[in-house]
Amino acid sequence: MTTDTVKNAENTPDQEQPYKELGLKDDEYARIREILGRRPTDAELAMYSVMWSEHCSYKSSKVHLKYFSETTTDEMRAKMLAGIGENAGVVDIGDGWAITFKAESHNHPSYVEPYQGAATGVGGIVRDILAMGARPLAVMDPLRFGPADAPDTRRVLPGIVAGVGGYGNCLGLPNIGGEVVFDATYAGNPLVNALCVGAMRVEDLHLAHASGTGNKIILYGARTGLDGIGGVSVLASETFDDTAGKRKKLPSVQVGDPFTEKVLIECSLELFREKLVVGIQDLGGAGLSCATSELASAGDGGMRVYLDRVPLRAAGMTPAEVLSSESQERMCAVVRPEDVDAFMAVCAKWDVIATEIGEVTEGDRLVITWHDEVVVDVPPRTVAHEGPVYHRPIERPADQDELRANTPDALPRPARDELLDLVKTMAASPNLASKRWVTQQYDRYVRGGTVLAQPSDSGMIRIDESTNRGVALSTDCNGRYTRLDPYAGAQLALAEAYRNVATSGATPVAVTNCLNFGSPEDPGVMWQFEQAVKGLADGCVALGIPVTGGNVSFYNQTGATAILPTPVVGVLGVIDDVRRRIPTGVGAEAGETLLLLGE
Amino acid sequence: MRVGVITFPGTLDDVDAARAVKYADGEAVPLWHADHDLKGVDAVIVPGGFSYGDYLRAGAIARFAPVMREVVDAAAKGMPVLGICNGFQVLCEAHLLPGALTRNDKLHFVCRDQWLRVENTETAWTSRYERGAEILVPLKSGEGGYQADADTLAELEGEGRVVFRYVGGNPNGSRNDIAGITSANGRVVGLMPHPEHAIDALTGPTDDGLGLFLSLLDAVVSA
Amino acid sequence: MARVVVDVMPKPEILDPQGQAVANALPRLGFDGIASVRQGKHFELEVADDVDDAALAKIAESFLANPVIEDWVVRRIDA
Amino acid sequence: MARVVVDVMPKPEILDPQGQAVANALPRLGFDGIASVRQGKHFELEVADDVDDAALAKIAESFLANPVIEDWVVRRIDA
Ligand SMILES: Nc1ncnc2c1ncn2[C@@H]1O[C@H](COP(=O)(O)OP(=O)(O)O)[C@@H](O)[C@H]1O
Repeated sequence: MTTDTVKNAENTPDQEQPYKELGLKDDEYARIREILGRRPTDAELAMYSVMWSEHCSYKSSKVHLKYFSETTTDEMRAKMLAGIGENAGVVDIGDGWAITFKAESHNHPSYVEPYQGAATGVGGIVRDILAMGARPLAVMDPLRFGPADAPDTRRVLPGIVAGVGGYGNCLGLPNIGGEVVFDATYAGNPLVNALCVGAMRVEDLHLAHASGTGNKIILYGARTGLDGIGGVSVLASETFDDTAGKRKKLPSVQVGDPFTEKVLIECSLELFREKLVVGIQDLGGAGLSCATSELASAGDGGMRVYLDRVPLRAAGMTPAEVLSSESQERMCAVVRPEDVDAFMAVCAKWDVIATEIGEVTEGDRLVITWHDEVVVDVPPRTVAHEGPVYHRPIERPADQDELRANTPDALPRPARDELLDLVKTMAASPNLASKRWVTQQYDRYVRGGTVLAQPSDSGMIRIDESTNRGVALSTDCNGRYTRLDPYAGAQLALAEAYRNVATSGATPVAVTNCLNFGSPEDPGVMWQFEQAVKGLADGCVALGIPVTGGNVSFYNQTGATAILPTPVVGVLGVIDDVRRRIPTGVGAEAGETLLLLGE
Repeated sequence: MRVGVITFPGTLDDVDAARAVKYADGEAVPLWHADHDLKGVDAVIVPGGFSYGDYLRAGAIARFAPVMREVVDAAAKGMPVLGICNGFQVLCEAHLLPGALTRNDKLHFVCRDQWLRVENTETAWTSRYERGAEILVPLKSGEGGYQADADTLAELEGEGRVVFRYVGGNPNGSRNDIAGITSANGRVVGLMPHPEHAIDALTGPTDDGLGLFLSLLDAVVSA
Repeated sequence: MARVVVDVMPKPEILDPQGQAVANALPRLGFDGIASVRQGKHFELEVADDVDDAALAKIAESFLANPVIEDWVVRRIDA
Repeated sequence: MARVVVDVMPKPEILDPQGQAVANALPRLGFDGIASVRQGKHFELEVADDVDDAALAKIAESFLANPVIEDWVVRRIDA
């Protein structure tokens, strides 16, 4: 077995590389060669290909997402401590408290393996929140499924719900809300969006950066295995002939270990408390490729990583595989040399494996070695932030007018005596029926801070037991409205979440989103996306609250049929005394007066 | 009153148990799974959660923790011990209480507000309740089905050692609707539902659960 | 190194909701003729050669199984 | 009636947190010499005599095991 080193790459400039199988276009591959002045090594190719994927690089959405920042005024920004571009948005809620919250999608993995896909979706977003320096406090799970009576929904729904519950319950994070929506377009493409909210003292905000020459890079948490490297295994075929066939069949399924994550959370919080961490990054999609290149490019120096020191779970892994592995429950910290012993002691207390895998260096290169041979030597920004940017064609779908012309005016009006039946039919329809079968599988009480949860309009948690300060959260989206008018549909989602938060007694302060759409290569989908972003951003300006972060999930389609455009919007509100919350529901006491507000 | 609250890796409800102790004017003393002494506490709570991930069987790994050896010794001398949910499972695995807890009959994790009847008010943890009182507290567990052989069940029933019974529907297939039991001397109590989540109507369905912690106060003061 | 298998099953008199759920689902999926299903755990251990049968029995009885509700069988597998 | 056993195990390359937790606990409990533990499921079925091997293989693959992350073995047991 030979390792493809930088030296080897220099000597074999014409070696064919499977960049297409890794999802890179001809011009993208050419650009990598131009950046490096040579062909990339296998390991470099693995890094660039995952980091330049749609999921990591936002190459189709970037030009549109800019609109959020452009429309955010200084006034809207006043309470924002971290915004788009960071792991998660952070807002100042007063009394010295900062709240961080973010949503992320785990749609495709949850279709392939519902339980583990959903479980690791929750695990990933929780580590994002942890990486901001916050204690994760609660989760929410906006879900979309195919028709309730479709055979595959019987496979997908119970698994996803058990996965969200199994992982979240075991972490001790109350589930304070979410959505369950059925529509035929989600049949081969369920949506699993997971939101996590956390709190910290303002001064404890940790941003991901690797500054300070000589500081150590410590990888801690689970061992690294062959999880989720299905794609990269094409690289192994050249060096690993006899096992290549086997490797290629590797599923891109990751298995979660919530117990390890729970311990990782408590261990990390103790490390923060003891001030042993200079910078930190979670390992999610794209694993070490992402963590090392993002940490290095956000710092003020270069970085050196001894990849062979990474503790492995499988024998015979190549450097490309180690870099691409999506093994869960890992974090990467930047630590001052004099703090390394104390850092290791905290990890030992929690039985967490921790390994010094590198250091911050002078200069501006990310250099990764494998048994003393250089396998990666790149400018980290070109991996993490300077990926391709596309201006995808945009076109209003041809059927849009026809769809909009088909209004309820054409439907027969129910007669008076049919109304009761109509109400019963509506109440029994899966989209309006009680969601208790789902929510009963989620722990909403753990840690004793939950003030409102299902079936309330928004979830509410107490942040500070001495002052009773708290936050409320709601996520919403109606994909059918959004299909009819993506601009107004996104605004409706925002308005609904905003109202849900306001009616619980909290003041809305910030917005996150999870934008689920079909293929960006479809001009009609790109039109929906552009409209939805504009609508959401303009709506936020009207309401005076900023979008602090979000997530884009493209390619949600079955064959040529895209899902309903589903821009899930999450609104965060603040309440200075949770005892003044307003529970949902009418009719608690006789003689209540019902008032209708608005038109 | 100093009450030890044990934290194993994977314990979740230790903060809630400690809060409940405080609500009853007690002092909560954190105990770590690797501790070899109980720091002079008057009583111990083994709280809920997923100790060691509940891998293998709920409570199976936790019962071997060093601190549990101390708890077993102290219980033998009459120290009041309360196991809630995962804590109940640990106490069964450690043979401080008979029987075992198995997967819910419907196979799903269940989180709901559950009515319980208090059937024994002679234990260290239930003296503040009236016999037959019905209380509403959260239940949240996936392995809450209480199982024991016929002899053990007959013994528990005959000696009045069923402390709490589910009413308004058995949520998990427990034999005889058993939600909680006690040791022969009434000092060790284990139950699946979570009284520590029902100490304040702001964050729980009721404050019905506070009675356990106030009862302990009486037991410790009178001891 | 020796390979050892330990199978742990719910005692016959103990309710086995998992096995029952499987048994109930099979006819719905079009599989007939399965009279009963019981579900337990299967462990595969790699043990050093000096670990004797007594030690293995101890591990199974005191740890892998809960004798209150479960039976168990230990088998050595020839390599 | 025939007795059939199906053992379902996590694939070797897939993380097995349960087996790992058991393996980590053993030395703490004073049991040494156990190099590795993997945990899976063990099913015992009673099947009618006309259920053939193909049907059993189908049941194992499509229902008892999740082929994305698990391997399985079907064995008939002589009564
Ligand atoms: N997947 C889910 N996870 C957690 N809570 C959920 C989920 N789906 C729905 N809920 C909760 O159930 C309650 C009712 O949901 P829903 O019927 O969708 O209400 P609404 O139509 O008022 O939004 C809400 O509190 C909501 O947060």
